[in-house]
Amino acid sequence: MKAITLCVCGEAGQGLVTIGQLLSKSLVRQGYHIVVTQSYQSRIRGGHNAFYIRVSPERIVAPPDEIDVLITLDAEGITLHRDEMAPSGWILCDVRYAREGKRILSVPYAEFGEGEFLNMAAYAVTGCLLGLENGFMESMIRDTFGKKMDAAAVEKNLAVVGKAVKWVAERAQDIGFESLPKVSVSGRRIMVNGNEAIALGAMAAGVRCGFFYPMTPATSIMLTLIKHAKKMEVVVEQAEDEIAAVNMAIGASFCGARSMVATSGGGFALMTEGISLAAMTETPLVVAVAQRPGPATGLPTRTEQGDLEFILHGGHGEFPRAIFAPGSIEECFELTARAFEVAEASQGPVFVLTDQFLADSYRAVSPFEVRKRMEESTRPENGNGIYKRYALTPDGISERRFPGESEALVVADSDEHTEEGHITEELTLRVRMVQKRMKKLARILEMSVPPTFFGDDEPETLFICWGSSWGAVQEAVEALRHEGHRAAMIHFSQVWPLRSDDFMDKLETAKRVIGVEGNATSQFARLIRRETGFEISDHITRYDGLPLTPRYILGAVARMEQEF
Amino acid sequence: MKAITLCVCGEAGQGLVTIGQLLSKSLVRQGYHIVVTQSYQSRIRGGHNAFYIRVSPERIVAPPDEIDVLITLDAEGITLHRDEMAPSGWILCDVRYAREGKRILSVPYAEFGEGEFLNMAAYAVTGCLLGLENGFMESMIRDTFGKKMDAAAVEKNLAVVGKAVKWVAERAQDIGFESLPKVSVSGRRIMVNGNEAIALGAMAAGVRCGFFYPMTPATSIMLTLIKHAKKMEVVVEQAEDEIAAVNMAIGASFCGARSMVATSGGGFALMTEGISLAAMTETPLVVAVAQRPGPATGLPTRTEQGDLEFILHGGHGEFPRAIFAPGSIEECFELTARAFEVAEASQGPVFVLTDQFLADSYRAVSPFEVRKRMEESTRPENGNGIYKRYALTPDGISERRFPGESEALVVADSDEHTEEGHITEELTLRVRMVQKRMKKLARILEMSVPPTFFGDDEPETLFICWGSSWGAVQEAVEALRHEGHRAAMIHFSQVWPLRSDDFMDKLETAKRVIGVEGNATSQFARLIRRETGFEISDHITRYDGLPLTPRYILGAVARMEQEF
Amino acid sequence: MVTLADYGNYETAWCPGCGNFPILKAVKKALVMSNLSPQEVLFVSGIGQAAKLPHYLNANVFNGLHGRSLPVASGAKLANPRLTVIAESGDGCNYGEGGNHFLAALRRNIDMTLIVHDNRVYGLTKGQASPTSPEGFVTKAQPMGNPSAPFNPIAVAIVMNAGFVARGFAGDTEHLADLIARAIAHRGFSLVDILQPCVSFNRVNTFDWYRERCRKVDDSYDPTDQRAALDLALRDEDALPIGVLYRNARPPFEEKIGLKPGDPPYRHVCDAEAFEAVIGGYE
Amino acid sequence: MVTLADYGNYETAWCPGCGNFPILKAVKKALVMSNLSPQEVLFVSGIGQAAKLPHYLNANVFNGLHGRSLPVASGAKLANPRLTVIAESGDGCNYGEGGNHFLAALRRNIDMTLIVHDNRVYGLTKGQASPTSPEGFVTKAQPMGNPSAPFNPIAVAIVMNAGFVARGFAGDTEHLADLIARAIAHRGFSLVDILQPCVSFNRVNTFDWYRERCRKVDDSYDPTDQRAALDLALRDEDALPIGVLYRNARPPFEEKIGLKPGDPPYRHVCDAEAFEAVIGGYE
Ligand SMILES: Cc1ncc(C[n+]2csc(CCOP(=O)(O)OP(=O)(O)O)c2C)c(N)n1
Ligand SMILES: Cc1ncc(C[n+]2csc(CCOP(=O)(O)OP(=O)(O)O)c2C)c(N)n1
Ligand code: SF4
Ligand code: SF4
Ligand SMILES: [Mg+2]
Ligand SMILES: [Mg+2]
Repeated sequence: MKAITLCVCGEAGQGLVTIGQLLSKSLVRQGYHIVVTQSYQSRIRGGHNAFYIRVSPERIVAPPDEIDVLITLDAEGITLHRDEMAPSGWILCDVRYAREGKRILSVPYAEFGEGEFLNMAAYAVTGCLLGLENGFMESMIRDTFGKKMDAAAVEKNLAVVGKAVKWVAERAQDIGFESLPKVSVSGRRIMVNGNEAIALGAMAAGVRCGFFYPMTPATSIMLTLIKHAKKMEVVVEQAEDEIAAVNMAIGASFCGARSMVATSGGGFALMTEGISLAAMTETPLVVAVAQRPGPATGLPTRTEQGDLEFILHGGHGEFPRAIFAPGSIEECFELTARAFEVAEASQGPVFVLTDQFLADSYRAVSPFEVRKRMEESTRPENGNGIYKRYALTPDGISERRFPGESEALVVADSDEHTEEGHITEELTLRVRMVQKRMKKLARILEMSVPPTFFGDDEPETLFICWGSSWGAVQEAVEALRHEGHRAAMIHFSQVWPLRSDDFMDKLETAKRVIGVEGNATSQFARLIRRETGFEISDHITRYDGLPLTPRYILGAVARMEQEF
Repeated sequence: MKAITLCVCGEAGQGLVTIGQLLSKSLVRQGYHIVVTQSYQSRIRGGHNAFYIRVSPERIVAPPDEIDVLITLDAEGITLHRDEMAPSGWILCDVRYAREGKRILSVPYAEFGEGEFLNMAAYAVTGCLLGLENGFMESMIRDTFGKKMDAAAVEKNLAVVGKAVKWVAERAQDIGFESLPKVSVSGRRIMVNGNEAIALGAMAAGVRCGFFYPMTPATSIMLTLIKHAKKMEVVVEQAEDEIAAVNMAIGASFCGARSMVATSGGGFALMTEGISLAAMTETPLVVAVAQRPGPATGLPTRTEQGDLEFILHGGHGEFPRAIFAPGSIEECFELTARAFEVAEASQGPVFVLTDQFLADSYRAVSPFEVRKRMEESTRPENGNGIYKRYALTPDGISERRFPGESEALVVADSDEHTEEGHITEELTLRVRMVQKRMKKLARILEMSVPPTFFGDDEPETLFICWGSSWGAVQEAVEALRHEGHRAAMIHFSQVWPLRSDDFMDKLETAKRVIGVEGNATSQFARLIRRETGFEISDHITRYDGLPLTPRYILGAVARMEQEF
Repeated sequence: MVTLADYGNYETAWCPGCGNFPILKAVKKALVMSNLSPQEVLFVSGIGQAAKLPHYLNANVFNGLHGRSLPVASGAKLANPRLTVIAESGDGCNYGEGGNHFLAALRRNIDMTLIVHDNRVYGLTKGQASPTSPEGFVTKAQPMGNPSAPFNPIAVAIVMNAGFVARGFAGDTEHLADLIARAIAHRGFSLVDILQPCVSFNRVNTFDWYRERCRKVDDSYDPTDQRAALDLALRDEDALPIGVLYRNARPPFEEKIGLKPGDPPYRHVCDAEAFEAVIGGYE
Repeated sequence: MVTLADYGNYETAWCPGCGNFPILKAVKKALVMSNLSPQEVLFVSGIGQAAKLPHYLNANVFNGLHGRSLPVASGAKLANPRLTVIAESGDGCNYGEGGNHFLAALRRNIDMTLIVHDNRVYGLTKGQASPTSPEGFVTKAQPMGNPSAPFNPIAVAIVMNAGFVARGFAGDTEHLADLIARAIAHRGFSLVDILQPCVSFNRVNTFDWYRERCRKVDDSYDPTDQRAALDLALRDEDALPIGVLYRNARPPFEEKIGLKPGDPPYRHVCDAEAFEAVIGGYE
């Protein structure tokens, strides 16, 4: 069976996310694979939002292209999503605004319960059609709401579900909806989105302090930390602005606490001076940036990969940095944990760069495991004399100590400084300090993650992509190969620094290289050329606020072909 | 006669800049050419500062390499500048701390006046040795201090000068100092430094509002505007921070006032969100950035070219911009005026990128002339319907109107917006608006300044440089050619956007291309490769806080030669 | 004669029942009372639910960055002092992200009006504590309750000797419109902090909660008495005085820098003669 | 026993006669009075003349960005509550560039001390008006006089119910040292604003000018009375009360968020069992 996509839509405030998550979790517990995307407007109520669940018995990685089952909670849904409907797609809607037509199921939601139970009724109807059993759905509801609601409210919900299920069951034959094939459940799995995976990665790596100023789509990274703050003994504080957030994190990290901030482009703009400070004072710092379309406020709840160059160069002066760009939920976890390790090893700023699509996209993955703390830095102590925070060493990395921990006084300085950390205007020392800081790039390179390859060994078409587009490109490559094309991809989940040895042979041997990026100016392709001289001349770009999908990519490839 | 360099040095607070400027102005009025560099510490009194004046009867453009006459007001000067002394250099110092030695002139300054007159006495002694006449020096003093001091104070100064001149005149023969050859004065000239030239360029272009938060080395751009604010009817306000400064300038520009901000790297970091706002709202904005060595506070009073990539990418999201990087005082004026024109024509942010060296470097140049206001934009009005601030036009440029000026209501938005300026989440419109903004790059390119060439037509060695290193590289090329080398240079006074047609043939035909940059990572060379694929493999970099000089460049070339 | 119709009527993106609706009504009404046509008015806003307001009426509008409405408004006013400039945004925008500009605006006293929709929460980002949230206020981001003390904008404005300080309540449109009109009329910086219920994220400070507590200052109250004003501003929240709490006659910034209102800087071109004179000084 | 010698003696980059010298002396003295060894203390400063102070004594030091000493200090204290954290910087740093952090620090009430060298001018950048410069103050950047009203940090801190508010004078080292020691001892956020002459750029507020005006509050003064404190803070400048002007017993932030002082976060490693439990919640 090919994957199908459910789309739950309606006004903001109707509880779409609640039923979207419930449905997703239900499918996951039944052993299915999912990829969720969320599309919402920058408002709290009204408007029109959508929660897409692509579901399949087999592993899937790309976001959905079209809708197979539209579950709309408002009248507009039918019109607004018309263009996305698969030819054989179903529409589930309230009988009060149902249109006539094949594959439209008009549900008398009002019969099942009052308005506030609409979303629960929709869950039950959908679940029932997909083949979820009543008892299972009941247990899902108890599980999910048992702690949040009082018992009476839970019972009310269950009653609604019962009625809805009964309604569907009575006419299942007539409806003729094909339910999902059963799959066997094997192994533990968790359902998390990109932001949750980042927060979990941070916790696994021993994060101790988080500072943030709310900003979509990054906020839920910090909300996830906050949710577990007590258990995991993490201090999370909402700062008065992003400038404060980054400086607080630097202060905490200076004192030895693994620290992070999370924001989006506009908030990052306010942090750039702090990034430079982390570099100069050689303070580890993890910065998660979830991109959204700019410039300025742009489209605050949509997705884009438009800030790569800004993250790469944000902060005045010259210093090394690392930028991870996870392609999957698993990588959100893995690379965030690694970001902490690289930040600590290189004593400076490290970035985890995602976007709204990945931030809000759920998948079911193997449970994450706690991270072994890397061996303590084995820097030799600098004798028994005065502690030199910035001791000049062959690899540029100096022993780190924390204030109050030992007899050593720890002195860090934003000005150019002596080895002891005191302000200096000695210009030959300046040169050595610049070199010291730049040398640390070697350490970052040692710990860097090479790009991954997928597809034909001798491709005619090689896609080059980075970050969240991984899943879409991978399924596009699969589709092309299925049609007999020799297609492959290289995906970068670390976009800086680059080691050309890791990928140049692939670029040079491919017949045609196509850059795929969620931005207008092909920033990563420019970076590749800057670093290797290799010019990628074909580009697939997307900047309408939506994620790249297999069909978008295949369509662009087809148009390119015609142009030849 | 080859150029000679005078260096006036001493503690901060001893009035070095006063006599440096007086001496410079005196030399300029006598028809000499000068290049001044200032070296100072980040403190108000004490420490050790220096004011260098390179002087020549012929036109010179490079900063000094060595000192021919050291005029030290403190004892340390002799030791601190020992390494910079030309083999035949002179030292003028107070008899109280004089060392024995040839070409050391011990002056009994105390005999001429009290301590506070030390700098005036040093001026007189130096002037007299160089061949300035007593009467001329007196008129210089009256001219300079007549308005600032009361008459008695001026007379006291003149008395000191008289005594000093007498002292020198009496032993001129014995001293044996070779005075400057007389030159004939031809045409009007003004003496200005880079920051003054920028402010004058802004005034010539009709700047109406300036906003700033003090930051070395940019502050004096704004102080110059303030000095002439009344006469030129400019409103200059010191903001509470750089974020306020950039947003105030955007507000003023939105209302039709040509507006600018001036800052350095750390302050620019705080402005990046505002840059993005100017781009999104399509508001003209001129941003002057005088670079200093980073990261973070770095060396606040020294020079570097380390922020090119940050200025190029500062601000989230994607949008066009222009970056001018003047090579000379003349260009500081010319390109600042042009920056206003480009900002207005392209309705977005435009940068003038200099550094501490150029900011503080005086030269004598032809008087600047007021700028003819470019023809008013000839955009057609969009009918007699509602005014569309962001009307979609073929070239992406929409008619600009100002609030309160006409019946039209002007609506600008930081969110993605409709043609009318109202917030929208219509994603197809988003795509058109991105394209609209990006199209304006063509207009910027039309108005862009090509790089300039100098030297051998078929060079074996071609230097590629940008911004303030122009003079140093030019004199280095002259020196190499003088020795018979086929040397040439390309200098970029606009570093973005680049038009490869303007320079690729030169790069490709030169036997060897050497990048010359005042930073550690050869940022401009990377940009060239990104844009053209051309790899510059030899680099001369400087990042000790001092400006590039001909000798520094020639030394590096010689070392490169040895390596072959 | 300007009428309400001149200011139009638009669909909004606010939640049904939100306190922003009556504020919008009051703002329009105040403009009509002030007999200002849409062309004479410039609204500058930041980002947030409140900051969307200027999109919902006819006027000149600059909808800028979160927290930065005051600097944009200040720059605009200096460029064209003939405009009536109104900065309008939320409590997060003005007292959180933009706190430093709030302090500077109080010090400068530029002749403009700041209207703050003070719902004591970050609305648009889904309900985190704002600077004015009560201590202990529980949100998803502050599950153990807001640990910080609330910012008291009124008290700070009074102690900093702001030109005009008023507090209104979204539940009393007439009174609020009158306050806003008076704020606009005041020569200098005027603050109107509006107690605004947020039906989606603030379950503490509801319409009813405010209705029980709001007390109009009466005619006998002397708003020029700073100590008396402070007493009102520092009251416990069992009574919330609304009205014009403080005002004085500090000369506005424009006057102090000698800006001529008849002659906005944006009209000028570079005066060639003056420029020649300036250049002469460098000879 | 800690002695003055433990804090060392270093060359400075300040102007001869500057008010910073006696402040440095007072700070060292206060540390000795508090019996704190250099290892127990962390100084966090910004950029400016005042901000150089921590380089001139023995202690842990983080010398950060202009305007950002308070956030760095806050983060440091939350990471290691056992440290005595002192933020020290100028008036420009704290009330200009860092104004928003000042407001937030007053609201949070983290147990740390802020020492402001208030010379009413931007020293290091050569004498522009600062937020505390008097109205009309003439500088190169304000040749027609500073058009803005001065910021009154004391009054704002008191009105915002800061934990501990003191004003000292650089000309009275003994008194100042005592204030600083009391500020350090206070549990919660403490502000010590110091009237500091700048001999290079402030020719108005000189040592003599202050000497004529400074008035120590006497023992009968009750610093827990907010209104009385405001009266002192809002006085005309013909008399400048110095001393502890206000204090209260607001619980510090650390207490409200349940931070255990014995157990600084930086010591922890990820607890595998707790993590497993968290992961379980996503199944
Ligand atoms: C620099 C920056 N940081 C954060 C945000 C995200 N953001 C948008 S609105 C908002 C809070 C709005 O709160 P408030 O100003 O009180 O307005 P309300 O929605 O409550 O009316 C935040 C944090 C942003 N747009 N820009
Ligand atoms: C972001 C940023 N903006 C501006 C500066 C320049 N700057 C350095 S110190 C200073 C003012 C210092 O004034 P204050 O804090 O009062 O300290 P003082 O020198 O008077 O002791 C300024 C504006 C900077 N370093 N960083
Ligand atoms: S979230 Fe609150 S403030 Fe925003 S529109 Fe809804 S009710 Fe109003
Ligand atoms: S400039 Fe002023 S504050 Fe700075 S050291 Fe000199 S006298 Fe002191
Ligand atoms: Mg709010
Ligand atoms: Mg100061």
